[in-house]
Amino acid sequence: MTETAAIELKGVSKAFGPVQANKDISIRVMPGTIHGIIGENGAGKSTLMSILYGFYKADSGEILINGKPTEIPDSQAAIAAGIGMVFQHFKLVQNFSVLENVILGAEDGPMLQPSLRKARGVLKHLAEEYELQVDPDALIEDLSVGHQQRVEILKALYREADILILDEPTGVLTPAEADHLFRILKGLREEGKTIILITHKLREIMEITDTVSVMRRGEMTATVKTSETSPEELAELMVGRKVLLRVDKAPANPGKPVLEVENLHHIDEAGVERLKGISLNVRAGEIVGIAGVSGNGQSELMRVLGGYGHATGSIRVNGEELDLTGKHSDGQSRRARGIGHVPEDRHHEGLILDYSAWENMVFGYHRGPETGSGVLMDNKAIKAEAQAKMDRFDVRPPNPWLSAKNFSGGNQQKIVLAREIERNPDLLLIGQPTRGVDIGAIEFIHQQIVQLRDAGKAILLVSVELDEIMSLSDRIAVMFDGEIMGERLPAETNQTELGLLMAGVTDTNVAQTKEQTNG
Amino acid sequence: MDKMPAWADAVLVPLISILLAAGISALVILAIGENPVEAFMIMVKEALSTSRGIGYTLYYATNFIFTGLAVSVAFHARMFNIGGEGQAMMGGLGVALVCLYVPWPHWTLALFGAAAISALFGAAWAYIPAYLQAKRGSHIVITTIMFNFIAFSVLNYILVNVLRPQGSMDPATAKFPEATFLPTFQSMFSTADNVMFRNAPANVTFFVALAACVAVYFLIWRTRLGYEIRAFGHSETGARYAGISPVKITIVSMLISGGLAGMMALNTTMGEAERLVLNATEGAGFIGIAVALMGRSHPFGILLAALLFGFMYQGGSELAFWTNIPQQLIIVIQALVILFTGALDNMVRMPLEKLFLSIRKGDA
Amino acid sequence: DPALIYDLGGKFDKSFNEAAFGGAERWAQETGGTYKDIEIQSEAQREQALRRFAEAGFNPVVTTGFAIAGSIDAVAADYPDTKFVTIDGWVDPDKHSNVVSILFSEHEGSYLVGMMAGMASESNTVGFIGGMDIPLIRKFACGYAQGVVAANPDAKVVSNMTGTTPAAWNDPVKGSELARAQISQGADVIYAAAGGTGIGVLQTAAKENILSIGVDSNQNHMHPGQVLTSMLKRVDVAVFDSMTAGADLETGTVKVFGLAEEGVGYALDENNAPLVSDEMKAAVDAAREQIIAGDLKVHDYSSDDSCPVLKF
Amino acid sequence: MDLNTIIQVLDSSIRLSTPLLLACLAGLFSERAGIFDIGLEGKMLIAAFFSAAITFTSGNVWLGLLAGIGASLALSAIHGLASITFRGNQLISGVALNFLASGLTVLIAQNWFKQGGRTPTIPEEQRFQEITLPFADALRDIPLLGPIYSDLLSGHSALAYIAFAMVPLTWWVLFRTRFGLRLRAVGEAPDAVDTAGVSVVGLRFAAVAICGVLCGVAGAYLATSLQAGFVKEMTAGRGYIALAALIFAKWRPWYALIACLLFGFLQAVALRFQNIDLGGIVIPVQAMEALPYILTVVILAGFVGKAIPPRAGGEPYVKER
Ligand SMILES: Nc1ncnc2c1ncn2[C@@H]1O[C@H](COP(=O)(O)OP(=O)(O)OP(=O)(O)O)[C@@H](O)[C@H]1O
Ligand SMILES: Nc1ncnc2c1ncn2[C@@H]1O[C@H](COP(=O)(O)OP(=O)(O)OP(=O)(O)O)[C@@H](O)[C@H]1O
Ligand SMILES: [Mg+2]
Ligand SMILES: [Mg+2]
Repeated sequence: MTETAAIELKGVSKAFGPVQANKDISIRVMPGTIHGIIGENGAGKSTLMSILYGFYKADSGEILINGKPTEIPDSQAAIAAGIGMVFQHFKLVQNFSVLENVILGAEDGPMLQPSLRKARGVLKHLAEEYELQVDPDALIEDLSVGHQQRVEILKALYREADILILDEPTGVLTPAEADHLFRILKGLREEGKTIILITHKLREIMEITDTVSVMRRGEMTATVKTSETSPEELAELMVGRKVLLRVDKAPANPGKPVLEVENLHHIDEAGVERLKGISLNVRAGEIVGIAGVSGNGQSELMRVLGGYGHATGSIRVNGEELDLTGKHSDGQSRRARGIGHVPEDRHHEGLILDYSAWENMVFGYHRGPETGSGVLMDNKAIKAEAQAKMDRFDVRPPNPWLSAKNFSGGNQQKIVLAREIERNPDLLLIGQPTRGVDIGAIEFIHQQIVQLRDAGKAILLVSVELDEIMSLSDRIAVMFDGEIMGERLPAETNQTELGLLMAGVTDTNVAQTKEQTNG
Repeated sequence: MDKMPAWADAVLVPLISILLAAGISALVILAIGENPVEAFMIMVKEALSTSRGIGYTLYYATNFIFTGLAVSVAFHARMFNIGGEGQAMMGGLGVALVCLYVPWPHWTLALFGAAAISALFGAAWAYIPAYLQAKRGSHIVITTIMFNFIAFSVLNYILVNVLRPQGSMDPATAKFPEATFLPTFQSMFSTADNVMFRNAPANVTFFVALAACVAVYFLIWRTRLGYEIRAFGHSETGARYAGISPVKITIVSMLISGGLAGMMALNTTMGEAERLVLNATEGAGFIGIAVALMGRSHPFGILLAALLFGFMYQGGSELAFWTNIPQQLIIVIQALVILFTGALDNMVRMPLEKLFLSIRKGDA
Repeated sequence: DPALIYDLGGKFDKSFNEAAFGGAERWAQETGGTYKDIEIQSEAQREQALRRFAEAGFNPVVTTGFAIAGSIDAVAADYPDTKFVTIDGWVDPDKHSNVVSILFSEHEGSYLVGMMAGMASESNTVGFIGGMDIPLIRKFACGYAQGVVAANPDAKVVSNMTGTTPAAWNDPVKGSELARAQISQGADVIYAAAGGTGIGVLQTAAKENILSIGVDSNQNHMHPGQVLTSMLKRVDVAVFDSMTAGADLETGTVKVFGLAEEGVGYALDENNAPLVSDEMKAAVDAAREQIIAGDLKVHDYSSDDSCPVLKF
Repeated sequence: MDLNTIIQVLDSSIRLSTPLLLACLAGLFSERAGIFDIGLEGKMLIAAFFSAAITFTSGNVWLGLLAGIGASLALSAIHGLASITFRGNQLISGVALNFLASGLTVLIAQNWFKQGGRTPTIPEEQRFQEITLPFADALRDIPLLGPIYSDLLSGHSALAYIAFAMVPLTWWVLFRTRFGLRLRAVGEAPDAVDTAGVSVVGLRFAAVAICGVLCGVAGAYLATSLQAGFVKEMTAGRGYIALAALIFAKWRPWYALIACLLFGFLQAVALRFQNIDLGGIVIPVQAMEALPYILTVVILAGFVGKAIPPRAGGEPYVKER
């Protein structure tokens, strides 16, 4: 090879205490290419990139930028070397404006105003050049994740990065947002910038990357040209076994309605009406998927159904009316009614990260009879239960004593699923079941959901992944701006039609269906 | 997958930290021209080697156990209860009222009655800050600080104008009736020919404190309520999801916390002074913060930290008897112990972790 | 050897504990003897200290502060060979023959300085600043107010307390502000009975060019020419006498140190001489004689928890 | 109530507010950077002692001020070491430093001056002098504005004016400078600052140092401006009140000014109006004493919403475990 690589890592190793996160990793990334990195949860992808960005320090190994050996002891050095990084968990100051976030650390002088003024101009220019529109004065906490990500990219571009690292950028994006992102990335590649992309979605790898590296258990196991490989091969390289990339399920056999929602309204703490008269039903043995761009009320709907959001209207479960505002309107009484809930945010809702796995296994059910009698909890029984469930759901490591925070995202998700599914709920609410989860785990999670359906349970699924909605659901409802825009059967619709509905576009055809479902 | 064995973290780190604190204390003692070794010997001898010394050590420790537990319970629900001082003061008021005005037939009943009322008064004093935090979002740190000041005023008024016996110069209540006197360690453990704990103030309340440790342990790690308190403390959004009411947990945990602080009065007011005096709490409410933090909010840790502070209190006052070391030096030593064991523990832990890791690597 | 136990405020409270220390030091210097002393830090230590000293053979054991009386009452019987002195406290002499209680007639001393304040005041308004609202301080205030009114029937007494927490005795900043508040209400003489807080009162009075009155020990020197006088409470004398008597100390009694015994009084030295007119001195000395003779009765607040001229 | 009384009460409020304000702003810098500090009390105390001690011995009050700041900075350094370098518990460290200051001041004072944990009285002319603003005497006779200017605004010590000037300065630093932007960011999201290539440790130490300087000024104000010497425990809980004011102010400079003035005002009122006679019933002094604290709670509950502290506050920044 005569061409110098934009980035070359030689023998990089990194241990976190006893955990060897990266083992002797070498990799070359050519300039002007998009280089994908895939691997299971916890394989060490983020760690490797964080080393490249100077966030962590490697224990050993060498980094070459454009052929020159470069020390990257901190992010300052990485930025100086022309590297920009968009972290999996954004590194933004929530109550700062976009502009402030962009200039943070890259100010021009001790005074703020000139920097802000300059940045406003540059941002306008960048926005035009790369379709990266965001309101420079908006606060981060008011932005959607998609926009937050734009800010992260803008931050890197503002620092004139030539090398851009993106760690699971599409994990939280809607398909439209993801497409938009890819257009931007392609544009950047055309400009000669080098991009490293970490993702769990093989479709994205195939669609946009030039080369792809596979990591397993801290090691770099393969680097291949994208054009010379296939999703199946990559999946196998990643997981070490054959993976089913499609959901395998029999036709649904719906029974009586389990969940009946009528004219549901919800106003959030800021006084904004988030649900504007939702009507919906889910029958036994059926998966109803709710598609929609995030932020259109799906989260609120799940919360209201799960018992921790006040609402007006009517919700019936197995024919019985639920209390929506009174004493029995909380998560515990919903669970008592046979409603399970896998929340979309496993870190802030589904799990107590500082609790051990066994404690998390009864989270929300800790007042139930199966956790002991009287005021005391029967910790021994709970631990045994937890161990059994972890074994059944193949949670790794199968150690109930480990804190939830020490499991990888996929395994955290399995813990939540095990808790909710194993209780055999009549109705299971699932939000974003595979967000940030590797393909091996996705396969497993999808199987569990289908099995539950086949056992005659009702399932309401919310996901921003259209693929997931299309392949799992027996019926699809599309939400837009707090309303259900329409329902479709997966076999009779396509991504384009759903995409239009998700954008709030209704043609006559769409209007008709709406009539039907409501009537 | 820990970086070092649990025993090292639990024993070695605090031990080395205390040694460091002791080392610096020794330098300070040298600086004022006294002999640190001798001073240390006196502390150990007078606080730990005689039953009487132990009686004093345990007496002080009892106070710190109660206030430490109080702080810890609120802490588990992620609330910082600085109001232990005021709550303990109110607990004392409750104790004084029941001891003075209820004709108790026997001390056991009196102890139960006083325990209940002290907890009730302490909890009541914690209730308003708790309610305001839960319902109005008023920061518990401010409100509990304010309630300490208010408690001082209330007690000052009541003792000077209401409960003080006529003609007494002392802003204190009358002596409680004899039926409410609690058995001291001396009366409990002495035999006919062997007097133990002679005249030491340690009394049966110490066992109440131990029981409180056990009760708090069960509450926090064995009950559903404790599970909810900890869950809420770790993540409020998580608690909402699980159907745990933030309002309820905030209020209930503060009530328990205030109740525990209030029960400290059993030891000082009923067990030792046998009357309510103006400054009965003597800052134990604040020491409780240090005790709870050093004990990592675990009842067993709190017990150990309380004993350590009891030792420093007793050993320190003995130092003042036997040497020319002023009382303020004891405060400095306390500060150093708190600093090294509580805040600078990582200074010890980090190198130790490295050491253990390299040992393990060497083995592998 | 004798031993000395200070009350919670500590040896150097610039007030009566410090006076006790002064008495002990004087004793040590004059006799060449040695004594042991301790500042207690907590309630439980009172008894501990008493027993410690008694068992170690110290005699007499002198204590300051009213709060220790209860502890002496509890321990005295256990050490019949030890003599205990409680300064400011009261222990039943019929019950314990080895205890002597020494009480001061602070109201009488305060009466005298009150008279001086009443006469020195041009605005007919004088102030009193106490540390905490406790009976002892009321006793000071009440005696003072009676003296003011006696000397100047038109005068008004403004009385304030510093606080309710232990910090009330150590908050000179608040003392300053209270002094200013009283000055703004017209006070031109202020009597401070507030420990360390009083330092702030004296300081501000001096700065604002009004007169102040110190307490317990002679504080005239703190701002020469600006402290009208100090109400002396000769705790030092009580300690000195007790230590001098040593093992021969007469116990089983209650001694009252009043004007007659020179236990209380007012300070006159070169620092305040220009401030005290002959007329003032004459009047005060006359009153002093009358009180000693029993012709003039100063009401003692602690006798019935009330004060004829001042409301609390 | 006449104008004069009002002005006197307000004047007193200003003096009582000043140390609170300095300590409050000190806490603001520290906590905005994510380092909680309940050691304000201890820093003020040690600064009060050293400023008084050095002023007395050197006869130069500015040297005293420097010494006070130095002592306060030393405690800040320990706090920084514990909570930034060694990622210790910030609350414990603060508690410990309060104890340390309380013990050390008396110990050293006794050792140096043998006056029982006090410093000797500083001669009047060596203290911070009250500054008469220009034309203060000439303008006094103008109705209303005259007294306000001449009696209320004029006649405070340099440190008081510094304290009040610190409010806009703090605002300006926090919201108009690069340093302020980074400081606020590090208290909200230290990882964002870190990945932006700015040192979290450096920023936090800077904030803690500023906190030390301001506490130093506060202590010096108490001992060499309001008073003429040090008395043990003379801060009398003001550090805790300042902390309460900081939360009250929701960690904002102008609100801090309002909160501290409010606290000072309530105290001034309680001091000025003791023994109010309501037709025979004299309000007990204890009630007036408690009034500022009761009102604080009422105001907090009634008018001030939830105070959200800086998000990363109190937590050490750990990137690798
Ligand atoms: N800060 C850290 N401290 C300790 N261990 C860590 C840390 N970050 C990562 N690890 C460990 O290093 C290993 C690699 O983690 P890393 O985050 O790099 O995985 P990943 O490939 O990015 O996973 P994912 O696909 O879930 O994002 C894991 O076993 C993890 O437990
Ligand atoms: N600071 C840390 N200390 C210990 N382990 C860590 C730390 N940060 C991350 N990890 C571990 O690294 C692994 C991967 O971390 P990462 O942050 O990439 O999460 P993830 O697995 O992608 O989950 P999610 O996508 O839900 O955030 C997990 O095992 C996680 O527990
Ligand atoms: Mg990752
Ligand atoms: Mg991930």
